[in-house]
Amino acid sequence: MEIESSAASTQPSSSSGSGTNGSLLQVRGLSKSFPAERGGLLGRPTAWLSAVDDVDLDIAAGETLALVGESGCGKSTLARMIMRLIPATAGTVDFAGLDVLNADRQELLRYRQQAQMIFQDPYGSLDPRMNVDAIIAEGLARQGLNKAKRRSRVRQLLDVVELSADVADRYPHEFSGGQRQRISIARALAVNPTFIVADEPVSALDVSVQSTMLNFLHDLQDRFGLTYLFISHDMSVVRHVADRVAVMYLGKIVETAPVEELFGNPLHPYTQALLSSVPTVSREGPSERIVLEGDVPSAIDPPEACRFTGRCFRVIDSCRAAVPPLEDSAGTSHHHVACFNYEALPRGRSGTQGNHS
Amino acid sequence: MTAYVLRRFVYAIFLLFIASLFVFYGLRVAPGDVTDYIRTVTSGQEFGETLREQLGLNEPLPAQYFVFVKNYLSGDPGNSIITGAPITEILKDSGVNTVKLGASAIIIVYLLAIPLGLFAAWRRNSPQDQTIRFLAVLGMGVPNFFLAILLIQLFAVKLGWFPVAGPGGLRHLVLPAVVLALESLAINIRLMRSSVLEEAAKDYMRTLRAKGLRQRRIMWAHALRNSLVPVVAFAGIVIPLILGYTLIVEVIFRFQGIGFQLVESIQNRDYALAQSLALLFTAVVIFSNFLADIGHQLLDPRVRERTVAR
Amino acid sequence: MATRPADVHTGGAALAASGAEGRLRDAFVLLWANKVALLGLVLTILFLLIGMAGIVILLHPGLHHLWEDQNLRAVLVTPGSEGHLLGTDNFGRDLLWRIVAATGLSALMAVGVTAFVIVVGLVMGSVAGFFGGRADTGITGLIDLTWGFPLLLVAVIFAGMVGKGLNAVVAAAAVILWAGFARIIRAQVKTLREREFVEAARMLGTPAWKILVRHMWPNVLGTVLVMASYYVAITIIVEAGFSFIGLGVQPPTPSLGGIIAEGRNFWSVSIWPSVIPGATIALIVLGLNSLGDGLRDIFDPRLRRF
Amino acid sequence: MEDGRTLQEQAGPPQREPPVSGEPLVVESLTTEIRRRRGSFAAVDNVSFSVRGSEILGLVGESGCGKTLTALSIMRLLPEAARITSGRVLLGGRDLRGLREADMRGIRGKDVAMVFQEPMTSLDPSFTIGMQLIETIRAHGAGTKREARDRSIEMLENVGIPRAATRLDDYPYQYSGGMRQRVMLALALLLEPAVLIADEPTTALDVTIQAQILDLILQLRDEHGMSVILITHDLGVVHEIADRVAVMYASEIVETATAGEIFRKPQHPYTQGLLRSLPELARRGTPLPVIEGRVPELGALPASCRFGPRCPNRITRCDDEHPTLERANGDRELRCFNPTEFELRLGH
Repeated sequence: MEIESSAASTQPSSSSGSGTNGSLLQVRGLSKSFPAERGGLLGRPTAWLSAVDDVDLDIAAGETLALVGESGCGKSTLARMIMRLIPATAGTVDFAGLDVLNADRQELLRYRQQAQMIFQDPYGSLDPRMNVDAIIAEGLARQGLNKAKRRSRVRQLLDVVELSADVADRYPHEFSGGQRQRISIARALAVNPTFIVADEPVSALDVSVQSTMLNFLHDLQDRFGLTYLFISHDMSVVRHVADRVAVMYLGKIVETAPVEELFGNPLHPYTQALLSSVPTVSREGPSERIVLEGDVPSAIDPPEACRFTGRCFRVIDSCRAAVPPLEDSAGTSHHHVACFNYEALPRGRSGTQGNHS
Repeated sequence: MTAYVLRRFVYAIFLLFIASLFVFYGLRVAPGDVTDYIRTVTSGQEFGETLREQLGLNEPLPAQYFVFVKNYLSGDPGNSIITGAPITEILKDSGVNTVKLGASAIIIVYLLAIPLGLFAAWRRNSPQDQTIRFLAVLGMGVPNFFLAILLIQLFAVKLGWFPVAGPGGLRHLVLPAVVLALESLAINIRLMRSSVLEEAAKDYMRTLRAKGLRQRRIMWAHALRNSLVPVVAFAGIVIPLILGYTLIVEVIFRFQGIGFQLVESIQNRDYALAQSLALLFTAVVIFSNFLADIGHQLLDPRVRERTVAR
Repeated sequence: MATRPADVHTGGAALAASGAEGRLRDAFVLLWANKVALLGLVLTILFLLIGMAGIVILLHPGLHHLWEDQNLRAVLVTPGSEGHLLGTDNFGRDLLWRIVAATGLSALMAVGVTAFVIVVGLVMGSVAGFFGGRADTGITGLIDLTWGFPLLLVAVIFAGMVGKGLNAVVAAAAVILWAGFARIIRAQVKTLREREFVEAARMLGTPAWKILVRHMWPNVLGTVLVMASYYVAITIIVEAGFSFIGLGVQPPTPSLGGIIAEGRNFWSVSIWPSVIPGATIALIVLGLNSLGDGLRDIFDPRLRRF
Repeated sequence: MEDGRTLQEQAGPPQREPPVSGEPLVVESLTTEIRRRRGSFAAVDNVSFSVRGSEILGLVGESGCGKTLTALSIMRLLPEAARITSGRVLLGGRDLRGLREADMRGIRGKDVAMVFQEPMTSLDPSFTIGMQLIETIRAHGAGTKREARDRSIEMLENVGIPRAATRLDDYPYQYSGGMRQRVMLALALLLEPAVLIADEPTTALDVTIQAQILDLILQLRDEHGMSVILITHDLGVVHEIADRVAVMYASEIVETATAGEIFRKPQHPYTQGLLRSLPELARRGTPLPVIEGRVPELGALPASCRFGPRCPNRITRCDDEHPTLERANGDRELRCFNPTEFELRLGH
């Protein structure tokens, strides 16, 4: 826990300066397991899927924390627990002093005025039987606006997301993926949130639409001073938007660092492999890839020790004996690795080499 | 898998218990027991009382239920009050008859529905397909008792090919089995057809074509195998449907199965017999549902995938 | 059910139909294009109109003479005879009016039972699927208990319990059919619950009941319409069969099954008293099924009868 | 692997000179139309390209640009609503369009094979992996049951399935996504086709698994010497393994060149825009460059240049005429009236 409080003081984002003391969101020991298999006469669970295991996370006001990992690593489950869409098995979530997981109805409603979520699937995130006006107005329901005021607020929100006001009475199926994402964003913005969880918000979009959307999300952050938890599997997107990055593997956070530090000097073997696996247009040839052996194992009854042992190229005995804690890497207080045997890559082998400042 | 079968079996026993409670209390507490009926026939108050005594109808209900179950399990549920025939005999004879009839109908259904549905899907929108579909819609629309009297008039009365009614050999079985099968046959043809078409639209079908397989092999090996899964799953609905209709069809054909006997005994308020028949009928239903369930599990290689929740 | 982006764009073809996702108005356009379903709709409307007339003449004592009056000098008259468009039965009662009255009885019973089944099934299924947990366990247990049993068997046992008549079959239909419908709704609500637009609504603090009413129910409306047309058909067939074997509606009250059964005894003289009501049932059921099939093709091709 | 089994392999390293064995697959002016309620549209419009011996050709474009339909046209596996209306598909000099269905069937899976995007659903769930491999060999009459089985095991080992002899009897659900895509590759290569069409073979996979599959494709190409058409929207993937690249936009090819040329000196404004909008190339903290506007609808394509309305280089001629695909310098083909030199800045 102590380690994490130091992480909390990691420098906040450049875009919007909020205090360095304490973070907006603090996650401690958050875990979730699902019954994975049922058996016996009564159909009791006989195996558990440990989707998220003992995760600590801090997000400072105004920053963008990117949570990256491959499919099934638990990043969406983590986000949904933070938003209290699904109950957590263990742990706490603290949002600006509010104990989110134990909040009562009123507190929860207040939390949801401040924290909102944007989803991946632009087709599933809008009710097909509601028109745009009704979709956006749903977020206004609790603000006690009269009809005329609500209408003008919807128009205003449509303007914010750069859609024309006359789309208000149209239905979701009449829009493209990018436009639908804008409508979901307008719905989320309706309650004037300060914190937004964006769960793979651009991964269903084409490259050219994706860049427009990323720019747009960045503008919103500037305009409204938003804090983002940005979930993605796309390393190049993360590199462009994030201030800090947390890498997840099979339900655990294995490494966190400021974005340049993480891309420039990845320490965890998994992060190293992940970065080197990303196909890029800027690296010469595939020769530098670290190709991991084997498949991502299932999170059903995972090993008690390090979860990466099965695929790791730097495994030592202690990896099979205990869970490596997420600790400061040598010399820095803001780069944490959960590995007993990490080693920096030689210069020039560190993943993508973009022209980042 | 074994655990699953066991679990289903225990559940089936539990269902049977609930059903027996329902059947017992339902038909015992029913307004007017058999003594009322006999009283109206014989008009003897005293006789009625003795009869009640004899039949144990004055005992408290839980005790009566206990006796009922004990008699049933020991293989001696008593005699029919109306005819005096031992109930075990009636159960045995009618049970065999109904199982014969039901099994014939089920065989007709699947023997015809699977190839016809597959054929209709294969030749989608051809005249043959349209004919099959039209007949299927018709088969679902015409009530089977109406169909029964039409068939009796045509094949039994006019043409004399089959007997009009009664239990007996294979010839007696033909008309009732066909009538019983027809609606389920229609449903299953449609189900099979849509199931094949659903399979045909799946990604792996494109792989099969890209491999250079013949259309015939794709349909009769791959599409058939996969579209059977929902059809077998649906057996859990079709079998109770067929069994339920034996109640009507057996009455029309005076085919002395469980259905016929049950309707008779209810008409006669012969509740001891009715209870036993209803319970036997329920047991047959529960058991066939159990079989259909297991069959479905066996057919689908992805069974274990589904028991893993995720 | 959600069309994933990848599917929509495959090969630029965008061949995937928008299916259930469109607006209700689109559904009617699609229905209009499906001629068989349209015929089903017409037959169904006709059935409901005749049914309403039938209910009037059944309930209004002053009109009972239409279907009650015997005329022993004109028994088993063939259809098309003067004064009797569909002929008469063995008591010389007018078949047309008897069938209208019987259709009224069928319609009243079937629509009533269906309405009950749909409401109970919708509520139970929604509660089980939406809230999960103990409510789900309880309701699912109740569903499993009832839904595998043949409707007719239960009706016959009920007839033993409460006596012959419409009550037994109505009660049996109510007890059995809701479970099948609740099963379907439960599954759909469970799927809908996982949909992101429902999560978004929860995020916005929309109360549970409002999510059910605003987001769930409009999205299962198609299923409700499809299954309702099937259930009306099933109930009509079962009631007719039940009355046919003498356990249902008792004479002299006219019922379609009863008329067929009576007419059957005089088949050698005239086939019409049983053929006409038989054909009536067939037409009603055909109409309802075709309508249901058409609606199913529009809303959810995966729904099945029952 | 062991011997120099093919001419192509001896022909040299991946940076290839003019191919030795000619062009196994040539597509000439291929047009495929889709019937919709409001009429027919060319979803593949006058598309021409060729694949050289043991070359990997990347066919890139955004969703809906017609790249998958191009592949399905070559295989003649089009959905019902689509139909090839003109053009030729020459496989080893033979026009596939003119073949009877029975003959085409003999070619699919034997001379040209295809791998699809969704490994989870592309195998029949009710048949074992072995049955699905063996039936392919048997369908082409290429061996007895025994031989087919041995060949299948060999091929599974070849694509990196451990314990292939036992795993042959497993069902698809017992394989992970990455493993299934390996099986798909084994299936495609069983009969040593001259051309392999891979349609988004790694899109559904995680990056670490994607890296494995891309390596496998490269390895198999080197071993078997087949030509590969790799269809993808991911420029990174193309850059990693393709030798040449064809870029599609709104049903047509707009630019073709060697991979080096495309990524270092793209000339078509669309190619340039696509590359520039990649987040990995953008400067942090600055907005990503975007291509303004939207892809035109199939039914509403401009008669002039299809990219014209979105193009920063537009000149008056672009509004009046439809540009044709012309051979430009060297190995490049280009559909543009006003190409500009553009050098992608890498590193810094």
